[in-house]
Amino acid sequence: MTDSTKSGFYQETAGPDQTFLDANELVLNMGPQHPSTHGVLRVILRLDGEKVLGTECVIGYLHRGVEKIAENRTYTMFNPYVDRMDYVAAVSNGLGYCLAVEKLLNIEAPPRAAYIRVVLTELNRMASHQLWLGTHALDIGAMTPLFYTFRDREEILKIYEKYCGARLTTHAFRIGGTLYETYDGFEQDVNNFVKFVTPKIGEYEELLTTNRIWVERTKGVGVLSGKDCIDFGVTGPVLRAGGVKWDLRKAQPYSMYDKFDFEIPTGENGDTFDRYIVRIAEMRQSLRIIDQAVNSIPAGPIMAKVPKVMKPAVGEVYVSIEAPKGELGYFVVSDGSTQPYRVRVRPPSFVNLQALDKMVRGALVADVVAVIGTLDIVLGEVDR
Amino acid sequence: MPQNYVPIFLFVAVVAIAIPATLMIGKLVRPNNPEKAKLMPYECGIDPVDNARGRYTVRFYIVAILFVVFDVETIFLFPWAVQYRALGLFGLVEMLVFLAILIVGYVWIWKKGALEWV
Amino acid sequence: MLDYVTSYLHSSLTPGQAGNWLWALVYILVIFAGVSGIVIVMNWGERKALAHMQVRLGPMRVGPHGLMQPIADAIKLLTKEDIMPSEADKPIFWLAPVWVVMIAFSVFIVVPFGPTHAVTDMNIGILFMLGVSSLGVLGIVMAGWASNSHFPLMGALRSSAQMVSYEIAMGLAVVSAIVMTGLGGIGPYGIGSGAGSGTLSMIGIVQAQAQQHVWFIFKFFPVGLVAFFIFAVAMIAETNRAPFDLPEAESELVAGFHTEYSGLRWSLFMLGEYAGMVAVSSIAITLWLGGWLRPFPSTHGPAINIPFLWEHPEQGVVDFAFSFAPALVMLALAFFSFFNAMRMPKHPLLKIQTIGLYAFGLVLAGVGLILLAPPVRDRIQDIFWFVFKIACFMYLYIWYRATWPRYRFDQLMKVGWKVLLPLGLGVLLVTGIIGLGPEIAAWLKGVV
Amino acid sequence: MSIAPLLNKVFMVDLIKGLKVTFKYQHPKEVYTEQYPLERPAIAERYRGLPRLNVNPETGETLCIACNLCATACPEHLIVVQSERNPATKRKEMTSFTLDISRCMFCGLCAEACSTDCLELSQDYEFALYSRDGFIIDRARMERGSEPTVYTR
Repeated sequence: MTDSTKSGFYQETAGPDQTFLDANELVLNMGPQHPSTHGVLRVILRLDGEKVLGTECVIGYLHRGVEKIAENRTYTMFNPYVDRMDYVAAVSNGLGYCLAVEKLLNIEAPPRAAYIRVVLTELNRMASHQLWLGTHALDIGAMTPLFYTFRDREEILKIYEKYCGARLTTHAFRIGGTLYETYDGFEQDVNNFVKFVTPKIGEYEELLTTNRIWVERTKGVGVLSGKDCIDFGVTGPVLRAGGVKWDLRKAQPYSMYDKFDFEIPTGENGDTFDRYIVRIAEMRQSLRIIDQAVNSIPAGPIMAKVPKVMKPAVGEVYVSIEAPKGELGYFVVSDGSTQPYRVRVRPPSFVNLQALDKMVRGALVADVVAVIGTLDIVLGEVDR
Repeated sequence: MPQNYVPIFLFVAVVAIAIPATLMIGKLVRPNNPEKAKLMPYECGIDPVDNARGRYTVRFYIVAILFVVFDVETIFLFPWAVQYRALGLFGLVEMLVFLAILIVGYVWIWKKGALEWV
Repeated sequence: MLDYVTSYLHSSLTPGQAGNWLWALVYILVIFAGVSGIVIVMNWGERKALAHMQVRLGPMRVGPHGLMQPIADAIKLLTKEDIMPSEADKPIFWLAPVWVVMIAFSVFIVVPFGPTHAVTDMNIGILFMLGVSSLGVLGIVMAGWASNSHFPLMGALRSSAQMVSYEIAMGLAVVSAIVMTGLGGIGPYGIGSGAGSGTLSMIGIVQAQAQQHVWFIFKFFPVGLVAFFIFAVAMIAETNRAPFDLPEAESELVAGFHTEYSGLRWSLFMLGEYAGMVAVSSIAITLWLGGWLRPFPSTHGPAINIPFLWEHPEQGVVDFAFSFAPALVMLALAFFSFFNAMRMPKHPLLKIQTIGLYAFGLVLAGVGLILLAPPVRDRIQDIFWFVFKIACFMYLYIWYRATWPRYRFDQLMKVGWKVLLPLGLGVLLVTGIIGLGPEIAAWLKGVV
Repeated sequence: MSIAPLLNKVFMVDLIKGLKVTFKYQHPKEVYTEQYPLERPAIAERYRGLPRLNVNPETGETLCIACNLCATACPEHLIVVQSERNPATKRKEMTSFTLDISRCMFCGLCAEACSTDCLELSQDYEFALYSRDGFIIDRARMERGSEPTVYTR
């Protein structure tokens, strides 16, 4: 990594009218060991005093070759690995992968399994957004929301632990349905959680939404309009904050999402504050979906008929779902053997991170951390 | 009264003995294993790109100059504040004239954008 | 020699005024230890209060409820390896933390903990405090520059810009309080129009409040309150605390100007920061909150005289009631630790801790009982109220830190230059005009 | 600006609202963290912790039939089962079973593959060690199962 700093890299990033090493410019390394880059992201900042003239992201510090690992594992064996990409939304990752392989195998999860999947994925969306809110607020300097959101997220993790035995990297779903039947009191637990967390979201808002410091720090910061989002391929809450009503749960419903009644919250300006509002609203919508889903889980089997040894026909599929951070897509190619020929993941964080430079150019150093926070990246997913 | 000021020097003497003494005591008990990587300036785990003692943006110097102007203004206000009753209406008007001159300057720098940062 | 020592005990002057260097040295050492003690208590209190606001427990392992945590930290920092970056400017790197601590403590020379409980009382006391406390920024700039690293440099520059910006608003607020000190005398136009002059002496300022029977925060309501508000905001910014903690904004600049410092040197910065917080709080207390005066300083109530218990013919029942406050606070704390000791889980591992907490409660109760004794009770009043007010300020610092996000640098400068500075000028003008109200009215009558 | 937001701004209602929330949570009963070794967290029944080899509770014989399905199912190839054919019963019998838990991700695929409910993920979660050697566990350790840590002074 140190080589890139000496190989004329900075000259390339400098604009034509700015000569590098002009007296006022300061090159600052933010990361990989930095408290607010949300992992091992390295952002090289060119600064004029406090003003950002340009950024360059260096990624790959957490590269584990997940896509390559997939080529040496059977379809079933690869399932736990996808949890480790976006580890704060492991359940969503698992859902995407299972849906992709199910499409490849031409099977479909039974309705009961689909409902359980919806409940758990929406709980996961809550958990992911809560973690985002806590860390984002911490980036902006409010330390307390982090502890409140973690406390409330803990209830979700407890439900996961009771349901599938793990809290973070859950490995909750299997190809063709779910392995685990709901435990006794699952519905009760989820309903209690919904009741418990609804006022807590109001509390987060009391701490932040109207707070003048928070509003000043987020309004008009890191603006990314809907058109820019589409140009960059940015998805998820960032896109919706730009005013584009696009949610894969509505646009191409999967896993029985068309059965539920919910809204797609959108913003207007596409700034950090709008993204905050959109995600808060999404938490409330998630609670709505959970409420509908958990009280109408149909009876029936939880596992479709899946061959013991999976040998999908030669072919390829692309399946994408609306993960908490945006469109999470799996492109799986089968050569007819038990192992995938190629698995390519379209991680939302990786694509969203591209927009960083556009969002922070001309802003201040403090805005960089606010924007990194608001993009809600997980480096495990960016680097895979 | 001059003797009121003597304790300042007493105090400086106490601190000048106590703090370095603490540092010395620390030197006796703490380990010392310097190593190249340890002694490198912190740059988020990357080798530093260049020296940190370059020139820096000029805005900070503007703030410094403004500070000098306005802090001197405040200092001039102190004697007036102490003798405020004695000077009466005359002193107040004089002070208003003094402040008016400064406020004109303040409005000018505001309009000029010296207080903006981006 | 003995005469020299005892003669001071009967004097009603500060040691500096009396020219008694021995007692001045004693006071200096006591203040040195006392402020360090406040910093230690604050260290523990901040972690506990912050933790409880964040639904955590905070330190619990070292001693009962983590009471020994600051000591454990001190030992840890003392035995930690001290790293000085290879390209640092060594003398300046060494001097910076010493300088910060020295400045932070020097301010306490003139802080009046009571009418005679100050090392010295200068006739320019408040000017001395403002001047010396603003030297602290020099230490921070030295630290940032000497480290030869980007993050400390940025932190130091931010810090210097921030501190000098808020210095101005702070000064204007102080001037408006100084104006108020001169309004005590009785002149031709009634109360407040006498020819008395104001004072810059710290003790004089509190005496002016006693004489005018009002804390300056309530003088010309709400003018005094606004001036206090300006000072309170500026004081948080001056001490680099949340929401103005930009120089050490950990999410942006890692640790700001002390990124390269470790071990004992780093702890000196922390000591300086907390001592600085106590220092600016004591300025605010002296100027607006009546210094060592208790609440309702001019209400005495009907006079009473109880033999052996209360023999001040000139003071009344309210004074009598308030004189129990120090002892009651101590006993309340003692009760609190007994209560917590009883609530400790019954577990063999916690036996020592429970006993320790009972012992701590006993010590507090003992101090409380000593404070009940009449001679001690009378002498401790002024110091108690001063420290009590400081404690309230410290709690507010913690509370703000737990609640609010951090300002961005340009917004911080905006608040300083575009909000507080005009507000400070306005408050000063309003104070001046109201203070001369009768004269202005008379002059207007003459003109008309 | 209408009058209500202006008053809100001047009297800093937004900031005070936040202060109210943090003040409220100071009550000791709101404390959410646990004093770990004294209060142990409740572990769910399905918790996937340290793998364990079950034995027949009556005879004490292992349930493992050395079918090697777990070793095949493991995505990380951490399980090594060695077996011998018993000439008397003509059955395969497990002679050794090792598992490297330092690389185990507790996905539970081995337990799912086990056809005799022999291999199971237990609720034991305290197996931190000072060296990596101890992480390769053998049959005896796995049959002993959960060994909750006891803290003494």
